[in-house]
Amino acid sequence: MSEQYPALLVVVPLLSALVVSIAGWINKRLCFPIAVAALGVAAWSAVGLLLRVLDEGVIVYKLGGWSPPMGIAYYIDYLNGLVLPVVSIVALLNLIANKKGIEQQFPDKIGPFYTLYLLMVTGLLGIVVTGDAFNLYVLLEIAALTGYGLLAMGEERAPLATLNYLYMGTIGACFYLLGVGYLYIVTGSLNMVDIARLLPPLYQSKAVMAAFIICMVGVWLKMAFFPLHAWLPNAYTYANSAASSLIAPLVTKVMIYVMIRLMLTVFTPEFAFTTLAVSNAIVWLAVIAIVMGAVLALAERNLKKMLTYIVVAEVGYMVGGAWLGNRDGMTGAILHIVNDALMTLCVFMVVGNIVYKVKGYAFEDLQGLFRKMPFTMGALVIGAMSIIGVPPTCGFFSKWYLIVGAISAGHYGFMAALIFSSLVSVVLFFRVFEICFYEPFADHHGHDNHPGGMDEAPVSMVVPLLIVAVILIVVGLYTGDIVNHVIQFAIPETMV
Amino acid sequence: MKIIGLIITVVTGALLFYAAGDFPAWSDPASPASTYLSPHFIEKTMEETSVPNIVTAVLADYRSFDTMFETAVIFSAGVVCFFLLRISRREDEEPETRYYRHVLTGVTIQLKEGHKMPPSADFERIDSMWTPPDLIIKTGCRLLIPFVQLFGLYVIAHGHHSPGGGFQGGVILGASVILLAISHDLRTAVRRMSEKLIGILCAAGVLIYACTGALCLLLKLNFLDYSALAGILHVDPITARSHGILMVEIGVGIAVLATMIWIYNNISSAGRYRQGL
Amino acid sequence: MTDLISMVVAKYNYWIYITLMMIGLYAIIAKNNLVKKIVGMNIFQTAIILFYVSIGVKKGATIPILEHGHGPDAHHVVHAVDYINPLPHVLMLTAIVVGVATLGVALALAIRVYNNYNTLEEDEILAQIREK
Amino acid sequence: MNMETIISIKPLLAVLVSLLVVPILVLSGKRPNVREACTFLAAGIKFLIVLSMVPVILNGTQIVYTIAEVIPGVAIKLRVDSFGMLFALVSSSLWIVTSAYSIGYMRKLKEHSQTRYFCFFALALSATIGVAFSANLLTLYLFYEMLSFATYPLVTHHQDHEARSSGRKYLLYIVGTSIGFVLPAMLISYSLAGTLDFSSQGFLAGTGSKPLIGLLCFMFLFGFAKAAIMPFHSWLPAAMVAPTPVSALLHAVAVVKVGVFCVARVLTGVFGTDLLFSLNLNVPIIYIASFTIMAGSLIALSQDNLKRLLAFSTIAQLSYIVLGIGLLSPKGMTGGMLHIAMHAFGKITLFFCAGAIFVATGKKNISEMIGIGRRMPVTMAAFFIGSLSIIGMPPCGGFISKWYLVLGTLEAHQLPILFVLLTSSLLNAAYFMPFVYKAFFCRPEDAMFESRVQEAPAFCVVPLVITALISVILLFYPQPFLRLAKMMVQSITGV
Repeated sequence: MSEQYPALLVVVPLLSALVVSIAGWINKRLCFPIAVAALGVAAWSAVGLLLRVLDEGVIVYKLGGWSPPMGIAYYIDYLNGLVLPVVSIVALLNLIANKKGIEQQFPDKIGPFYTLYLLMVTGLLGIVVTGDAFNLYVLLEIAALTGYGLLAMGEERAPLATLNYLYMGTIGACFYLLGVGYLYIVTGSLNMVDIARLLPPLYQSKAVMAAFIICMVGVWLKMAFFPLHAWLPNAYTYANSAASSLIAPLVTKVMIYVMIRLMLTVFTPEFAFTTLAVSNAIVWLAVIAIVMGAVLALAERNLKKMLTYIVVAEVGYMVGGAWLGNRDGMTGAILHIVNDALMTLCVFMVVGNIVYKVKGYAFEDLQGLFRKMPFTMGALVIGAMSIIGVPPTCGFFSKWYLIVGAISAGHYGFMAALIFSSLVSVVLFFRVFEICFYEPFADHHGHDNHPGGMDEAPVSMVVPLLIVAVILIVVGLYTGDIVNHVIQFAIPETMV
Repeated sequence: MKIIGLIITVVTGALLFYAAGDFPAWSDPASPASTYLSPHFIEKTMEETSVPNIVTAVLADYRSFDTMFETAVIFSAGVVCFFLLRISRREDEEPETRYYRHVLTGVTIQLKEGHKMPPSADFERIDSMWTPPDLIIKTGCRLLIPFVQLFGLYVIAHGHHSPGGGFQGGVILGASVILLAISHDLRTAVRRMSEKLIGILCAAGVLIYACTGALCLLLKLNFLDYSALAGILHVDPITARSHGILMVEIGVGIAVLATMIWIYNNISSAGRYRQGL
Repeated sequence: MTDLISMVVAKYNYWIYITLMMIGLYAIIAKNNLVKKIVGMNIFQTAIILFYVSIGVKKGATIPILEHGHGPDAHHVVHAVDYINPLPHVLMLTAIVVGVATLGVALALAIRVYNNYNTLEEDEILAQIREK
Repeated sequence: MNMETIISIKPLLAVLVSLLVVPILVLSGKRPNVREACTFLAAGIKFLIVLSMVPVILNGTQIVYTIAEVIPGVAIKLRVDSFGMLFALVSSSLWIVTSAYSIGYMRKLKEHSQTRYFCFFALALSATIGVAFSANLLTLYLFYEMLSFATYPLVTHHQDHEARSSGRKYLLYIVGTSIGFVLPAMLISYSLAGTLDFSSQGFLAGTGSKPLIGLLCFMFLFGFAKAAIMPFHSWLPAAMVAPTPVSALLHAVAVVKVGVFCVARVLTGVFGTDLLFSLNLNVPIIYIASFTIMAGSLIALSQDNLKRLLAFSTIAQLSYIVLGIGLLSPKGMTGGMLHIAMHAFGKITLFFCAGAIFVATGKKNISEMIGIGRRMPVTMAAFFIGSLSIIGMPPCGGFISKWYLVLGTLEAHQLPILFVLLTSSLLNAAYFMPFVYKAFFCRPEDAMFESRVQEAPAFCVVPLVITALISVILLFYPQPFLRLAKMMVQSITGV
């Protein structure tokens, strides 16, 4: 069975999406268990794959039995072996946590919602696992289209925000497609490994450089890398919480993965960092992304929107780290894919719980939440610590690698930006904590005058959230193992 | 915004023009794209899959995994349109007055305050803004639709040997039902193909595709390796590939057919499923 | 000079697709009407499809459907030079489908936007949002 | 110098005890007696674990335990050496006393959210012991930050406007400096040396350029703002809005001592005395510390609020410790380390007294306390002993540490510093003695209290008597603190 994990990983969510869609017309109650079971199988396969990769090295799975480059093949190596479990586990936990929220918000459209959710996960997993450049585009579009659908169901402004996302996302995907076309026209192949084999003699070609740049711009558009980020905050803020807490942690991170995949596998690091003399400029762009993300977040008086700007800043972390051009920076970027997915999930799930109970996420709505929802807020504290970068939460360690990478690259601007963003995060989160902790102010201080007891979200929402919070710390403590056994091998040895 | 747009456009265009300098000339038989993979497809397809239409073979066999997701893309577009637009009966505020038209005589009855007409074949529900469909168009389309559908089926079935296949045929089939909705009204079309049926067909089409692949997996070969079907179909593995392609093409046809109609229904009526356009 | 002209002529497919694509890109960025943007987006996608399909063209070759594919002489030797490259066509079949799907979703979103604001002009919508 | 090491889980247990008790405290929140019993139990166990390691350490052995290898070459790792043991012993023993005091104080004042209070107190203690036992800079930073965040809810316990603004200041100084200075300094050190493990001669020697090392030194010195070295001191007076037990244990012992402990650790374990000496970095450190000592004492003179006065006194006293380390002479360093213990017992007594007065009378300002010695003789007697210890007069422990500091200045040939020390002692006397005098010996008509004896609850009074007594005892039996400090100095300087 285990040799079929690569297929199961993607096919089971797809099949279940179809079955759920049919079940939605027949008996709505079947949808949730099917979805959970499917994502459970996917998570199981993902973990199984990672273990196999650790055991045997790169796994190749030929779809349709055709050898690449004729057919499409999956390549699972250390890089996507690490990202796959993250994607599937994040999706699974978020699904479980949001059951009640989904039923509350879309009583009539449960079937389509789960269908889209599962298709989205299929798309994301497929993007990560595939070894074919064009197949990646198709999966990108699946993830994107379902994402538009999920995001647009929210508040009044959601459709417009999503439509803007759609324009930008389509341009991004088309740019990627165009870049693949350029690579195809000069190499005649679509398979990533095959392209990588054919490319080196062509590195001086204008077409190859253009292909790389176009692909990068496309991917940056999709990951909301500053200054191409404008679509993200509104699209994520006004969406329903189940969708935003799936999409915010995963989509940007998966696109970072695609960027790193292109840089490391399809092209070579030497080409990205040396032949194209743009890496310094991109790191400076990342610095601006981090600073602007932090500053724009400061300007928000709205928890969810603030978090979306933090997502923008975090994208800057990873792009900057990847483009520092050394091993530590790349390690930090890859590690941050994992960590940022988890911590973004954590904080967005918290928002989901708050929205479920309080029906709002503006700062005024948050008063007294430490008393009302202590567990949810506890998770928010841990998530915030991770985003700030306090050990032993995982966010600290990826920041560690990023900063060490910046130091060894001599890029002190990037280091300063990371520190600045940590400091701003402290302000951002403690501003929220202050509101939740102090307000509403009592007339006279002290002495048991804070009325109102606990009003926590349902257990089914709190337990997954707490699991995520614990994972944040556990992953932090196991950083050494992750780096030594996985990420170290994901980066080509030529990179120092 | 216009100036920014212009700048971005010019910069991007300049980059693309610059890069195009290194491209092979148009229709150059020696370009990498024409010499690397394509000779294999052209020369080997027949013996490997026994399908003369190379596009079909590459689409549904060599790169069948792409195509499965392509179908899934279409399916998800259908679901998204439904998810975004469809207004459920509970949320839909019914107009206070309803209009019913006697089909034979054309007499219109107005019922107030949510009264309903008992179901009857003689009367049809109409919206307040109703224009009678043109008799010639109505009749013409009625005559045309069966032939359109027949052609659609032909395109699906003959995809192995001539241009065509599931997508093309599915679109033609879908268009026939949409034609009905345009020439009559949406209610008529929905009566012929209910929403539930369409929804299930949509998923079922993709399911046929994915299950064909999963069947290969159960038969101990890789996903979508149709040669695994040889045992069940009692043919040699190469013919099994050809049959496998047909199976998935049928699935694609069904999915595309249903999704086209589904998208049309939702968009044309903004999710209310009344008269439509 | 003749080099340049011959290059321009030899690669005219690229110039056409780039021009079309830039028209689309400009429309997406600069147009005010949401549906016009959608149209721009479609032009953009179509330009790429054109680009891909033009890759597949081969001088002196025909469409990639084997002649005598069945019948008595089904197994004669096939020469690659006789048929155009099938792969771009396959890819673009996918891209067309994706384009249609995106168009559908975009229109559905536009309808939702119209329901909310009763207009599709972006500046009017933004004005309405600011008023609230 | 090669020290014998043994691997044992004890240091981890010492850290974890107060962490693991938190869920129990939460669950028993409805039954205060059970809750407080658990706190006591945890405090007792913690103290016993720490105590059980003392003989091993006195034998010259180190205890090591690695929790997780998080970054190649850098682990989250605990190591108990004599200096860490000294600090751990002080803070774990005082936690027991403070727990008792907290019960009296919190119950008498009917404070809200007592469960939260005890939970975060336990967390803060975990972090303190963690800092004491850190084997490398990363572990130190981890527990340092944990302590910063764990004490925030304690400082802002009252949840009113004043608490909020103080809390802001607290975070701004403590977290702002640690992220802004310590984190980059730590990472630069890591890139320079490739390790973060403390060693007796530091690990930075010979790695970076002189200006860079100097820069790092000051980033660490000011980055550990818990040490309240001017100009990063003003969080400490602001943090006095906290309930008094918090001020007593955290802002006289745990938190601030963590700050100076970190400074001392970094100066000796990261830079090493030789490096500091060769780059002449000790001179600016000494003068910054001296300035803080003088300025802190002078500002304390003008304070009326008793807790604020104590806060400024703390600021001054903390710099004694930094000064002692900065002297780089064996005696001076011994004095500095010893002052961690001596000042702790003296200052906690003073804070307990201030709290007891507030509990019994509701008064916070010195000007309202004339004649209080007649009302609360035991408390004020303890206050007198505590202030003697701070001034550095016999018969209190403070005398020993000051004595060593004075010897240290002579040893290091820093005569101006000797002058600073002596002046500062005079200033200490100047702000404590008038208050003590007025409390006992004011004219009857000036007294603001009836002469009827009315002390605070026993839970408040007994702890302060105990700490006062320990202060006295420490003069005569300064072991094991003196021995531990000397061992540490010996391992650093070889003398």
